[in-house]
Amino acid sequence: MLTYTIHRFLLALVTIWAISVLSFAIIQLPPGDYVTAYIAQLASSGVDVTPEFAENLRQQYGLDSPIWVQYMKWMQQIARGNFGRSLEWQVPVMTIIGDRLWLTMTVSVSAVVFTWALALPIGIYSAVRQYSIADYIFTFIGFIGLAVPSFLLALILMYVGFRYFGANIGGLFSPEYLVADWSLAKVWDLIKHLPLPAIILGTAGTAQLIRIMRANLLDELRKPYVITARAKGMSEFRLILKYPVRAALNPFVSTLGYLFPFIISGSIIVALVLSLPTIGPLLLKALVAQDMFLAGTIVLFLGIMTVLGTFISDILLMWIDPRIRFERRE
Amino acid sequence: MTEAKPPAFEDALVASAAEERVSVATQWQLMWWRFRKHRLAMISALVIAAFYLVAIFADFLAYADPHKTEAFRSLIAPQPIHFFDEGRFSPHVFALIGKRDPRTFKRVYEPDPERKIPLRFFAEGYKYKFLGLIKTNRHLIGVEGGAAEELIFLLGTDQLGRDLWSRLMIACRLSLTIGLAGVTLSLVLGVLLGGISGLYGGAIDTLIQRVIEILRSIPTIPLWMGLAAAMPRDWGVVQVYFAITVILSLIGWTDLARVVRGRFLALREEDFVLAAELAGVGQMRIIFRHMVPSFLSHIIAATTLALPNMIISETALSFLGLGLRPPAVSWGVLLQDAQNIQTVAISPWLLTAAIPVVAVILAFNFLGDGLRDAADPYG
Amino acid sequence: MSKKYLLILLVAALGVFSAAGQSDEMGSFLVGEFEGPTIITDMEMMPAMFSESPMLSALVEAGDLPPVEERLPANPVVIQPAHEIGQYGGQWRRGYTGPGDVWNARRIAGNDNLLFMDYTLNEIKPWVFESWEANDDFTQFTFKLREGHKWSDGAPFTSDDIVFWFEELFLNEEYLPARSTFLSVNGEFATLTQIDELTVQYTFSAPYPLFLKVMATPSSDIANHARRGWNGHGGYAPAHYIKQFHPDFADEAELNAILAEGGYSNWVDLVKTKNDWARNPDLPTLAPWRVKLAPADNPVYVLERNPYFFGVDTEGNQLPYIDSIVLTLAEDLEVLNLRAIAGEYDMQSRHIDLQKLPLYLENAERGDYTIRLDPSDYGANVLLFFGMTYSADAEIAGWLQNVDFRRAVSMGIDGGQVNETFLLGLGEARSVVPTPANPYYPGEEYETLWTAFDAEAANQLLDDIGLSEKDGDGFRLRADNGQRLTLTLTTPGASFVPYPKIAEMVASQLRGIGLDVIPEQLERSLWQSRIDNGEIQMSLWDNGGTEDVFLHFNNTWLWARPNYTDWMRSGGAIGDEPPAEIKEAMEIWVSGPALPLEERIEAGKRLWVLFAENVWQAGIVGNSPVVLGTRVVKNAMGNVPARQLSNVLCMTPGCTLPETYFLKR
Amino acid sequence: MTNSPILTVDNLKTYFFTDEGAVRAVDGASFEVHAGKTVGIVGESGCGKSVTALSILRIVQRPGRIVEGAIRLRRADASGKRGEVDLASLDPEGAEIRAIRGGEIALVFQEPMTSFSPHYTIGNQIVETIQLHQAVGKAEARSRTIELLRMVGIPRPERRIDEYPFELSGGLRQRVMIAMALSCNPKILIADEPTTALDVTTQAQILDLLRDIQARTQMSVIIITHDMGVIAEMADDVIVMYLGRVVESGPVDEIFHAPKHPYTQALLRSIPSIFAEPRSKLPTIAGSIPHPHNRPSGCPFHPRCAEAMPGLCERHAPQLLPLSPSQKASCFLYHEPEEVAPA
Repeated sequence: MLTYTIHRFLLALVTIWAISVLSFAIIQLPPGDYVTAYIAQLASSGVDVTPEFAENLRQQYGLDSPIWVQYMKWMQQIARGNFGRSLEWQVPVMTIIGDRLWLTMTVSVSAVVFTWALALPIGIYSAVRQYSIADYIFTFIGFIGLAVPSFLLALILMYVGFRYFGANIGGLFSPEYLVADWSLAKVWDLIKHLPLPAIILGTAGTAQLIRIMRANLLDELRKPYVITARAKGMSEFRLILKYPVRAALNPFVSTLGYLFPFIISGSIIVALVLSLPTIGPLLLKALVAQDMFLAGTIVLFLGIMTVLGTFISDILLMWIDPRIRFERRE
Repeated sequence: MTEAKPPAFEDALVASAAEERVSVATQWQLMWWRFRKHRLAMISALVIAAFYLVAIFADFLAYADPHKTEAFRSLIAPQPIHFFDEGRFSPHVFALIGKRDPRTFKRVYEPDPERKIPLRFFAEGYKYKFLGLIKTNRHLIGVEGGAAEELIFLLGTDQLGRDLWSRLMIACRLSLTIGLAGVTLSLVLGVLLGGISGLYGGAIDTLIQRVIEILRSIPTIPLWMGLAAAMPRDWGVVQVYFAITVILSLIGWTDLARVVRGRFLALREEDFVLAAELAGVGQMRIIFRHMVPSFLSHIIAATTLALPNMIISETALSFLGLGLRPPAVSWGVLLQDAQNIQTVAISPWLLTAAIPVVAVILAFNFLGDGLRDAADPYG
Repeated sequence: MSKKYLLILLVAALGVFSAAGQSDEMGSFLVGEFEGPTIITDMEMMPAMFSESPMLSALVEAGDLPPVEERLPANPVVIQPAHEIGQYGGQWRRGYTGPGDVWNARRIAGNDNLLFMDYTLNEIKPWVFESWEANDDFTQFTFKLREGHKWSDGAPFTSDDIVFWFEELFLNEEYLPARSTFLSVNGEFATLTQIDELTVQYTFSAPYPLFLKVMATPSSDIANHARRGWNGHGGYAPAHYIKQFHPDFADEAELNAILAEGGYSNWVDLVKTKNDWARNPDLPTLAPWRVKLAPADNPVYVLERNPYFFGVDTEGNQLPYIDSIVLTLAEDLEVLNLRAIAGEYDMQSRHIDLQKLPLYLENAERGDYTIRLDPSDYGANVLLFFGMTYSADAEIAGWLQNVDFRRAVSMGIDGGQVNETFLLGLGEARSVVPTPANPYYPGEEYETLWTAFDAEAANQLLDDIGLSEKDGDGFRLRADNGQRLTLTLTTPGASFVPYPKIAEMVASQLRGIGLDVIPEQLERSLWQSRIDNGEIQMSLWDNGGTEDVFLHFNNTWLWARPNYTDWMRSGGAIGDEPPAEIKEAMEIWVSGPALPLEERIEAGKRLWVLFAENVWQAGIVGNSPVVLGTRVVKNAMGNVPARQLSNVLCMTPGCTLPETYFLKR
Repeated sequence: MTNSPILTVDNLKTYFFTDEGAVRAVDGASFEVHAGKTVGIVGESGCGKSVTALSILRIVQRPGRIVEGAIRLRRADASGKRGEVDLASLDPEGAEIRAIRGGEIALVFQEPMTSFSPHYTIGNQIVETIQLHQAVGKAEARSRTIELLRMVGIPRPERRIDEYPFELSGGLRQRVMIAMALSCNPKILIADEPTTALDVTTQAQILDLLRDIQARTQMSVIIITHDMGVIAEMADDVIVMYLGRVVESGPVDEIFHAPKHPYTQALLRSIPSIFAEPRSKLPTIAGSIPHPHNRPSGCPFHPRCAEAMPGLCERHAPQLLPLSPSQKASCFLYHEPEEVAPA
């Protein structure tokens, strides 16, 4: 198991390196650079831009050297624990990401909790009562979330919230808590703002999970150990939760690794519409502005998280499934 | 799995009945029998077929030129159709008189009860090529002696005064077809690379698995933005979008590849493959005659489930300004037009563009579920 | 204000739509009286006693701040607010869209010009400079600073700060490889002489009558530290602060440590970053507000009053009235607008979408705000420009360079339709020449020259120049290969004006004259790089900033980028020599700043005549509030002018002096 | 035979309602189980023997359902008074039947590979059973489990108890299964094909174990199998089923030595015998089990029956009637149709 872990770890390092090269290359793909983007933006906000400025700026940011030189510089900085400075925000990249990272986590986790809270019971019910009317109805509801474009849903819910409930518009905090220090009241304020993004983000993934849960559980329900358990005299409810549901959870755990990066890139649109201070909109804006160190670092982070996530979910899988544990032990 | 026959049914004679029919039925007949039982999937198949028919006959079903703008027809609400005129069946609408309200700045339209516009079937309208071949100007509905686009507004008009019904019809064409090539390519790659990975194992397997992991670690949005900007300048919007879907299919094959690899690994151990090998059957023949058919059904289901993803991506990318853009007319483009608060508050009929999207995505998903249930030999 | 502000809805009877009787003055009820604060120069009116915000009094009492008399210069600038003496305190809430939107703050809170252009943009007033003097031939300009003027950290502001900027930053080749030409005439840069601690003198090699206006323009490169320090310009800089980052003054080892720690590419990067008022809370400033929380690591962007600001009202109250400005981040413009509709912003026109006007009006009472429209007074809010240096497709390049082709396209566009659809009928179809109020207004005939919608005339023109052949769908054919002539109309996304949607309508209209035009929406920076590379056939933009055509470079010459503008700015060293009529226009533009006022006005008129006749830009619609002209003003906000110029040169609302706004209790 | 049966199955009908119609998996089965005795149910696969077992425990899953009949279990009620309960009339998810499942009637069945959940240790799964039916603590249940494992012949049970099912061989797993079934001292043990999946030596060991335990605990056993050899070895009474019906029943000796029903006779002929002539073809029963939706009219066996009487067997359904005090058969060879009624 130790060799297995070391092996996995080394492979992960190679993967992360490949991701760093790829991410840098992808960001350099569009023609122009940060200065072009910056000038375009200045021009559209009515600032007079002369060609001289462009030259000044390129030299200032060192954008006149070849891409591979810029990459090597970036890598050297990273080796020293410095992910570079955001060209657009004018501060170290980590300062910007750090703040948004945990808010992103909070939103993602609440979306996942919502998704699971909805998908697991529906999935279990649909499998146990396969082809019943309720199975059809619940599955249908679950799938509606998948089918309705989330950006439209977000906008409509936000407008309805404003018009009929006087809710705050977008964001994760009420204006009065934006600059406030952390307190119970601020946490409560955050919690009050979480359901809308969680529901909108969560509904999109619910159908997929219902489907997986239902299919897995249908498989498991046919297995003889269920009959054994039934013949023991266990109540149906307890039995299903203890045996087949436990087994059907395996695939959930194995996809856990991809969940976080998936939610971040999948949530860009919703985060934009709802104006959430998360990583998604930051990435999108950094890409538009060709703010390469910021965009590069975020992409690299997502990559590392995926690799780590996969690693963690593999270990979790070993933890929850004794069969895998025994295979790996050998 | 193979030994886990459903014991509850084992003696219920059902299995034996199935076995008897299996002996005479082909795999496809079997699938069809199972599929027919899935009522929701059957309905969904019909819905999808209907959508593709709309796509084929879009110009015929539309009655107004989808690109013709007119400021003085901006944001007309859906217009009620009156089917009876003095007790006689005679579908008609009333002509509208419009102006901008000087206090609210909304455009307001009043029906003119004096002017009835009778609707006609197979009326003349704007010119187009039927099925891209035959020049005609016949449309399903229209008006006599006037331009339909100036008179009928079944689902209302958008800000630029274009008829929403007609645009929705035309949008089916792009939205339902643009991703097909990408999906196909993804499938081919997924089966091929997954197959190679599963069949040969060893270094090739490790390499392909690593590539899959890297590809899955890269968020698609930067990739999409980079590619969109790097496309040749003289390509049109549709060409660029098409090219990107094809390129993205180069990274979209990973899910299927994993499944195929798993199946290959399992099948390698199966008796019938061993038997074929012992019988001296060539490797390619084993793969394509024996192994691939055994999970073909899974691939079909995967395809059906990939298609709605392609439609969702199209709308989402249009929102980010990365998908199809005007002058292309697609569901994503129409939804993007509706993605603002004044639409939600003042002209909500533009949101109807979401209805076909929801309908077709649901239909594809239920169809996919039905197919998979039907394909699963143990289902 | 004349009839140009009477906004007329064009009503056309079309199909079954009959024109109902409508008000002739649609929208006029939302346009207020033009007004603004006054800068008092009469020494008689100088207040004898000064007072300050309670927020500062507390600091003074605690001994953290010297009393107000010591903080103000001997002769502070005295301002008569637009309506009344205001009340101290409060937060001005606004919305912004991210780090790219720092101009949001620079515009409202960055009034630290050397001289000041009043709200009419016609009169030069003292500001940082207490007085000025020019010699008779406009080659030498002497400026006097205020005695006892202090930076926001309390350090004295003297002529040293101007000389330091000029010699150590502006003239440093490494720091500014390309300098603003506004401090030059005929290609020769000025010299700066330090007369004494409070006096400096600029000397030019040739007459430069426009120079005083340059020094007073809020958008000027060389006269605004808060707005222009970030790019190396600014006109002055806090020498005592910047020196610690400048290699000629700082200790090398310390400097290297700072560079390495902050991840700066070089000292130039470091100084430009540190000299950015909008992002660096530590930077000393003369502006009414300074940054307290930078946008980077905070969910809000906060500006706080400068306790040393040098302006007072007529009763001696130190300005600004409002203690702080809080900008909350909206990742998306729909959110920003919805927050404005909900009444969450106190005063804002930036990012406010004219197309949502019905929604704004509907919610005005609930949100407790008033909507004000500020129609612009430059020529075109939406115009179509032709890529005059486009060359990729010789046939298309040929047509773009054909003046009759451009005139036909211009006449084939129905600006009235664009006005009704996108500007809610609040603008008017017109050419690119400025409005009658502008000194360079060339005459009424040019307002519609080659612009009035006339499909018949346009078709005739196209037929006459050799584009008479058409295909089965009615589209004109190329002369070289008989294929359909297909043109691209490229627009940038994410602007204040919905250009991509307008392009759809324009393309649809141009089909009416047999032109196959494909609208193409590009991401903004891609659009910019296409312009920079001369790859644009046709595009849409506005003419903001051309109120004084000699002061604004970007929008005036977009159509000539890059080869012709390179040629112009390098004096013919690089780029391509343009044809005669373009050369004439460029020569006028280059020489204009050196001309005395009367001649300059004649030259400006001639320039616009050339623009109107040659249709390098085809005007579509103008005189509307579509660009930054829809204002949401909370009813509790005082001293906000009912009507202001919506203008880049004014840095709107900069020249209406937001430091005099206040929140009523 | 003197005391009344502990379990009486009377005219049990369990149907499966599918889209194509009802499948009569058990169609009027009747038999009795006596205390301390072993009943063997035999028949080809698909004859309804497993469904009968599931019906007794009331764990037939949808779309299956008991439509008629009674399953009477003789037991002590809450006050200790002897009485009877009709299992067929209980709520299948109710507390009463759950107390009986695993408690009074236990099940061992054919899939030792998959009858345990791979996610829990065997100990966990047995302890759970004990705690379901008896109010004992965890430690107590655990030591009882170790005892049980030792009793069924698991070596080093203290260690094995913490192992996962997939760590055990098939034979050991079936022993664990039996241990689990015995954990609550059931009165009746239903063993559904307990040895089918095992190799021959292990089979014999398991059967020995079952017999041994029965001798010690005096419980009743219902053994379900298609293997006449197992029946001969284990059963006291035999019930032969065909297409959901009991076609013959009686003491094991009578069934083996004097089978009455042609189906029973055919079944017995198909047993390989060491006395049979070498290299002779094993006799088989002609034809195959009919499709459940095409149940033959009259006697369901008549299409395959060598002695079918045309005009009678395909038109009338025979009744299970006694031929001797202990033996019953359902065949017109032994009794006339009572009245001419269409089947």
